[in-house]
Amino acid sequence: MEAKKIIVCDTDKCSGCELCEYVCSIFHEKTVNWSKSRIRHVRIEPTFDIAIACRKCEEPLCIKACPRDAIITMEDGSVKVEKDKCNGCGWCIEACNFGALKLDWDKKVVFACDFCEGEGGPKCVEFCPYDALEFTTLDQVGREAGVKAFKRIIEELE
Amino acid sequence: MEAKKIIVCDTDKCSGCELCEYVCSIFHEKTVNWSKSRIRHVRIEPTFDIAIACRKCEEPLCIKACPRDAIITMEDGSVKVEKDKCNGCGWCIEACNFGALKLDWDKKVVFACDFCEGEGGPKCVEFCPYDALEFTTLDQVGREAGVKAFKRIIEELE
Amino acid sequence: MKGYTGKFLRVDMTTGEIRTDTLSEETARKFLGGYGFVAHTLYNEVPEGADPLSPENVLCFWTGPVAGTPVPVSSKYIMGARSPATGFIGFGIASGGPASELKAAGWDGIVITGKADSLKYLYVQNGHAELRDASYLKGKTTWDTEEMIREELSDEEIRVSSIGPAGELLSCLANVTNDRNRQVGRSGMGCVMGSKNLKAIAIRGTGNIEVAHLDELLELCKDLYQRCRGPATEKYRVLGTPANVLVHNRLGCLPTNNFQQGTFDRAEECSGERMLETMVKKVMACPSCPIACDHINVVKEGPWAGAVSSVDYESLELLGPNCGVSDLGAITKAVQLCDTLGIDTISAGVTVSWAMEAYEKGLLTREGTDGLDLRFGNDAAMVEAVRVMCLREGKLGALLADGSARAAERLGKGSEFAMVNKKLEWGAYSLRSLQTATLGFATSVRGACYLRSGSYQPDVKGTVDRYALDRSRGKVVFDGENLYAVIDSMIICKFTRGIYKDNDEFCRVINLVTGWDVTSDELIKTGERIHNMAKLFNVKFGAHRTDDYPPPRAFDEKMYDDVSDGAIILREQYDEALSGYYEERRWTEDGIPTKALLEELGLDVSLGV
Amino acid sequence: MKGYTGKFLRVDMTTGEIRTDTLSEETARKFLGGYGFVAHTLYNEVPEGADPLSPENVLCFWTGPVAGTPVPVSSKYIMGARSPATGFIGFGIASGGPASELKAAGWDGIVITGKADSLKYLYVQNGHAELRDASYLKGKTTWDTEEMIREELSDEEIRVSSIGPAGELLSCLANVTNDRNRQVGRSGMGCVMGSKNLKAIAIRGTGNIEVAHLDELLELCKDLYQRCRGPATEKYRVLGTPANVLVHNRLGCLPTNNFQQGTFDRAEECSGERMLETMVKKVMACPSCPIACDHINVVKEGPWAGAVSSVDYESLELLGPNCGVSDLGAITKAVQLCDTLGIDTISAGVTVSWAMEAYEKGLLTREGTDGLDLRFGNDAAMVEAVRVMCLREGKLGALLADGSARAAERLGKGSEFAMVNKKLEWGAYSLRSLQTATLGFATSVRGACYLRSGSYQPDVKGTVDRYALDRSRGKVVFDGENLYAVIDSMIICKFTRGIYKDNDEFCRVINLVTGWDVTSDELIKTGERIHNMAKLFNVKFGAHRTDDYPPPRAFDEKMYDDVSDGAIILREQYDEALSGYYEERRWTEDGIPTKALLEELGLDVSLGV
Repeated sequence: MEAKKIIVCDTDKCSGCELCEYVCSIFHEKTVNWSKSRIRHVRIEPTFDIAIACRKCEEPLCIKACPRDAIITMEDGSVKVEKDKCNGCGWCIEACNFGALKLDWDKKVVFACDFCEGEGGPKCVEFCPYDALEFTTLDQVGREAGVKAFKRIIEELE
Repeated sequence: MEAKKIIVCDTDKCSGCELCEYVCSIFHEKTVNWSKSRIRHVRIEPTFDIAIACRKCEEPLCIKACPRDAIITMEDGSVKVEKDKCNGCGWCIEACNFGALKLDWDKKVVFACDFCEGEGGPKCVEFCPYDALEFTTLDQVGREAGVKAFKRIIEELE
Repeated sequence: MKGYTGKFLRVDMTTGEIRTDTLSEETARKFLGGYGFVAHTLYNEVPEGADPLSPENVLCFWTGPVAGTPVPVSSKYIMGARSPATGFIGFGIASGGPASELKAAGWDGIVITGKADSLKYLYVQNGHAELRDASYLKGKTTWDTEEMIREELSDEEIRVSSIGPAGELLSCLANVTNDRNRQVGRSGMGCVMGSKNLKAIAIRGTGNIEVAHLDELLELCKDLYQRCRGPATEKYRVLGTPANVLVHNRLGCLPTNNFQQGTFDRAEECSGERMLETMVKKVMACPSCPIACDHINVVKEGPWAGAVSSVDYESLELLGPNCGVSDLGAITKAVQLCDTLGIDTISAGVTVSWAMEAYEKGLLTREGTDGLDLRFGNDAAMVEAVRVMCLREGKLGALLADGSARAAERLGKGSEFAMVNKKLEWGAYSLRSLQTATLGFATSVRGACYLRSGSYQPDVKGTVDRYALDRSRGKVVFDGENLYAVIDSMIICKFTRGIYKDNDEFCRVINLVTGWDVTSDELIKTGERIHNMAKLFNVKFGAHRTDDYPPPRAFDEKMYDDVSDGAIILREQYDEALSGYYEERRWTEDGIPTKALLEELGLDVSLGV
Repeated sequence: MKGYTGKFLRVDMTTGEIRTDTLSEETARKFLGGYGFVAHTLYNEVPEGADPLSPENVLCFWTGPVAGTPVPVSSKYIMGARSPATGFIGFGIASGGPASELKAAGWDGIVITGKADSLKYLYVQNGHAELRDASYLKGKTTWDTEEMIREELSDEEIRVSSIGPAGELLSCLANVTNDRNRQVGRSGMGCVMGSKNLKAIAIRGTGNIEVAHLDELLELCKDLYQRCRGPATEKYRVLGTPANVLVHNRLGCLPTNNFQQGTFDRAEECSGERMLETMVKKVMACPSCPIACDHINVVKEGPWAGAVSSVDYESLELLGPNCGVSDLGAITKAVQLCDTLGIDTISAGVTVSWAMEAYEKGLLTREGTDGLDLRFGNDAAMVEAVRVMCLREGKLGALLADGSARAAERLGKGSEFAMVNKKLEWGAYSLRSLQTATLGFATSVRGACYLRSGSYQPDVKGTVDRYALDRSRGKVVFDGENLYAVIDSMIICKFTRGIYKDNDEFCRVINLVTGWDVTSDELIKTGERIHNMAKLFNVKFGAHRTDDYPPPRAFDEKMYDDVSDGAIILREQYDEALSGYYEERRWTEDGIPTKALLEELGLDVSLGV
């Protein structure tokens, strides 16, 4: 089985521009509406920014916490909310460690990132002006972090 | 010159009982009034407690920040606020990294810890029911931290 | 007068008028403080027949003589009013900052009547008190309310006692929270606050606390602090009250599945030991406490990750084993919901367990639960049931919001397994395998209460036959009640009761603080007076012998677990023990104090017989 | 209509009435948005002679067509009103969430009149708007206000534009803050909010933003985002605007000691380079911005440790070198005081530098400074002066609270070195060594403004002789003003002006958003119309040629630093250049638009001559 790819955010590079949210809504909703973005920017004052989407957890807590079995896992590891079962009670949103689920203000149901299925990769990653987002495996992220740490040590030794 | 001794707080042991504040006020003010304690308990919700008094900084920021030269250094490294010069503007309180200065609500002047001068050591340390406070040198604190860390490693290796 | 400020606030929510009234030394010495002052105030000031939710009900907030002093765990206050849950005397005691702050602000207590026309909070600071607009706090949790008031007034040291949304929605289970984790829990004091449109009481004092003999008191306290670090309080310090889970499970008195059983097969999973290992991030203390029993759980993983609450035995047991739930994460989350949205965990747990039993028995359908599979042991359903109960949300929320007795009334069935006395939910001690406790709980003036006499102690220690009752148990309850009335009036923490050598030492503390010369005999007589004062309030509101019985399950169903299999209370034995208690109290067979007794205690004899 | 919602809110603070009004497509095309709408609204709606602090003054909040779209740095809004500082047109543009949120909530703008009888805030959410009680926010900083409103309404995504205590205290320097670090800074819009008892505007929208050609727009934007990462914006991205400190110091045009000198001997210590190395914790972006220029300083050590603020060139320069101060910690702290207590950093810096000069010249005594040793270079005194100015505290605070022009009036001396035009403090560009800039600043409709035409650019680039003036400079200012009027009406960030190939590309953005067919000629004509509309407002309130002059120091004192030693503006040259500018504008010698011009621009000709 292929390793799961998720959207990771380099918080040093993320400036909080929220263009990922604009772009996500344009591709999914055919209009500009950042409140319906599948990726969520969070700013923690004074100096921290991150953009978060579904992490494809091995054992998704959103599924465990849903009292009505309205969330299912897809083949690629993402989750899908079955709109007819969901009544918007919000336990899944609270259970998710990443704030990756959102409530649709109009339809009163929850939705989640589908990684721009069929588009050849997430649009938020493609558009991010800061190259802060990457669509990659956690394994790869770990490897890159290792390389980064190594480079830092080399630099300090020089 | 003797090494400066300060009051250090073990935050694992400090439970936030504030008895140090009660006791300090009894010894300094001859009544119970924790708002006039020279040591200050701070709780950061949900699970952090610390009690802080003057740290006898090498270059006290309170002195630098005072626009009226109302704070002087004593021989033991503690600071003393000259009540006639102080007008309670509060820059010293803001400048102190430790929140170790306080404003007297009645007299509108600032006061600081005198380490129970002449009492054979700070009373807050003597009374702390949790043994969370110690009157010691920073050097000694560092040494103890080292011993603690070593013990933890030994325990984990066993 | 030392120890006391000799002043209290009178607040009329209707007119907004606030004034200072005098506390006489005579009243102080006769009723001591706390519980005594509540009983005295309510008996004298709540008009006959006044509805608990009407402006006529009187809500009082009292400290005792030791609040604000260095006496161990002395920063405690009590709130009292006619209870919307029981219709009788209602009150609850909480530790924390508001007590000592009020004293430092210049008052011993606050007596509140009337009803504001919009949501307000009372701000008390150094000789000044005002009602402030609280519309921005509407619907806020207790934790947010504390923080938001501190932020509004730019003073991090303000202590706040507040209600959550449940109190605003007039839940009979609504409690009052201060310092995040301390509650005036039982008998619906939060509901009375809500009925007066009073969201919170915010207090800040920087004045001196005057005691009679400060040096001697401090010397004694230093000694008491040492004793607080000794064996008498070890249980509270290390495992905290959840140590009881395994102890009670072994004794077959751990209420399980709505008190049907006395053992729980997954008790290990939710034991105090397991909790300490996997959940407890820190053990914290209330102001002036050298013990520290407050075990703060922080859930690290699972669907309730991030949940934070202080979990003690009663909460853990009743939301846990009594609902068939063993997941400490779910329990921690449920406690947090109760604390922040503002209902009592004990009543919450017993109400959910009642609903689970009704669901399993088919009295409550899946439609009635808004789709929740409310079987015993379903932890996600337990948590969701607590949430909707707090917010009166949906059908289930509306059914359960005022507790199990009223839920059974609304459903028209299931009252036989509503585990209540005087409509208040039972504490986490099984009925049939702790029969002295059952007598003590059922005779409690505020209903189903484990805190009025410690009547479970001889059962658990084995100094009596806990599977049977006899006339002699009356005295056990009587003695406990009188001493506890003193402790609750001083007010000091019951967890410190073991550090005092004898009653003389209680007197010494009181005398060093007040400058009086109280003796042990006077002290116990004071306890008896206070308890009778509370009882008279209940008599004034129609209390009879029938109000002093446990729920039907005690007599009608045998237990069926391994340890206590077959245990049941024989009705004749209970009748006998109850009569024994009344006799000890010098009350009639209907539980009414005699005129002779009242005269001897210096109380109003008009209600005696 | 696309791009616009076609609707705006009208709020009457006096009656509390809120209603929706229609924005016609004709007005939209004629005035574009932002600055254009402010000029149009104020000219038509502020009654003749209306005092800036009276209920009759009109406070407007406008977005432009691109707000809420993915156009780079398009989430910008403008606030406008008759300025209490200048008496003429007042306005300020800020980036940040309120702009796009308002559009998503369903409105293009808000027009506010009247005065509430107690402190309120306006809450706008998805088609709903209401005035809410803000008494709990009284005296709060802008940062606290944002957080407290979000907490009250339990919605972290609410964007807030608010005033600090200075606005409540009606300081002429009071600004409006949103998203902590973005300000509607100049000309006292916070003072007008304060005068209406309006503490904040809180906005939350979740609706769709409709544009005419979404796919094409996104394609263009993708390209623009790339260009935003290229050389045209490198300065803003790396060092941020503080890069100017060393550049200007080298050019001898870094205002020092209240504009006396053009170089600062400790410029290195407070350079952009030093700031990046020692102070900047993070560079952040506004919503929809692919550049990120917001350099957030966090002071790590020293007496101002813990201070946090976003420091740009103007703030740094005027609170720094212009006060003789080089300590970046003190400057960061002073900026934070201005941002949180709510005054404009530019006016703050120039006012303190005025006070320092007055103190050094003996016009202001130590008694008058409440004991502060207010010499140039005393960083602790600079910080304390800013604080008391914000809070009108003590003698010094009362003197300085409304800026340097009014301080000189109050003192009865020192007006000759009050560095103002139209009573508004000068930006951080020296007068005598950047003479085109001086013409542009002094003719600015809102007073002393570097943002209306970018007139400092030819001086700094060296395309003109910056130590002299001539008639031709009028066209430089004229061209800059017309283009900037468009940019400020769209509204997009001026830092993106370099990424557009030409004016046609501005038109392309406008047309893709609106579905129109605007050409470059129409666009520049629109800019000219908007600028004249603003000028007409000033004429209505008594503007004359005399209002378009720099402060006396420009003509009366020579500079004395190494680079620009001896520089001075010759009055005859200035007169000539000013006449050149009026001529280019087709205004009279007194600076009044001609009827012919107004007719050609489609404006009300009644004020023309």
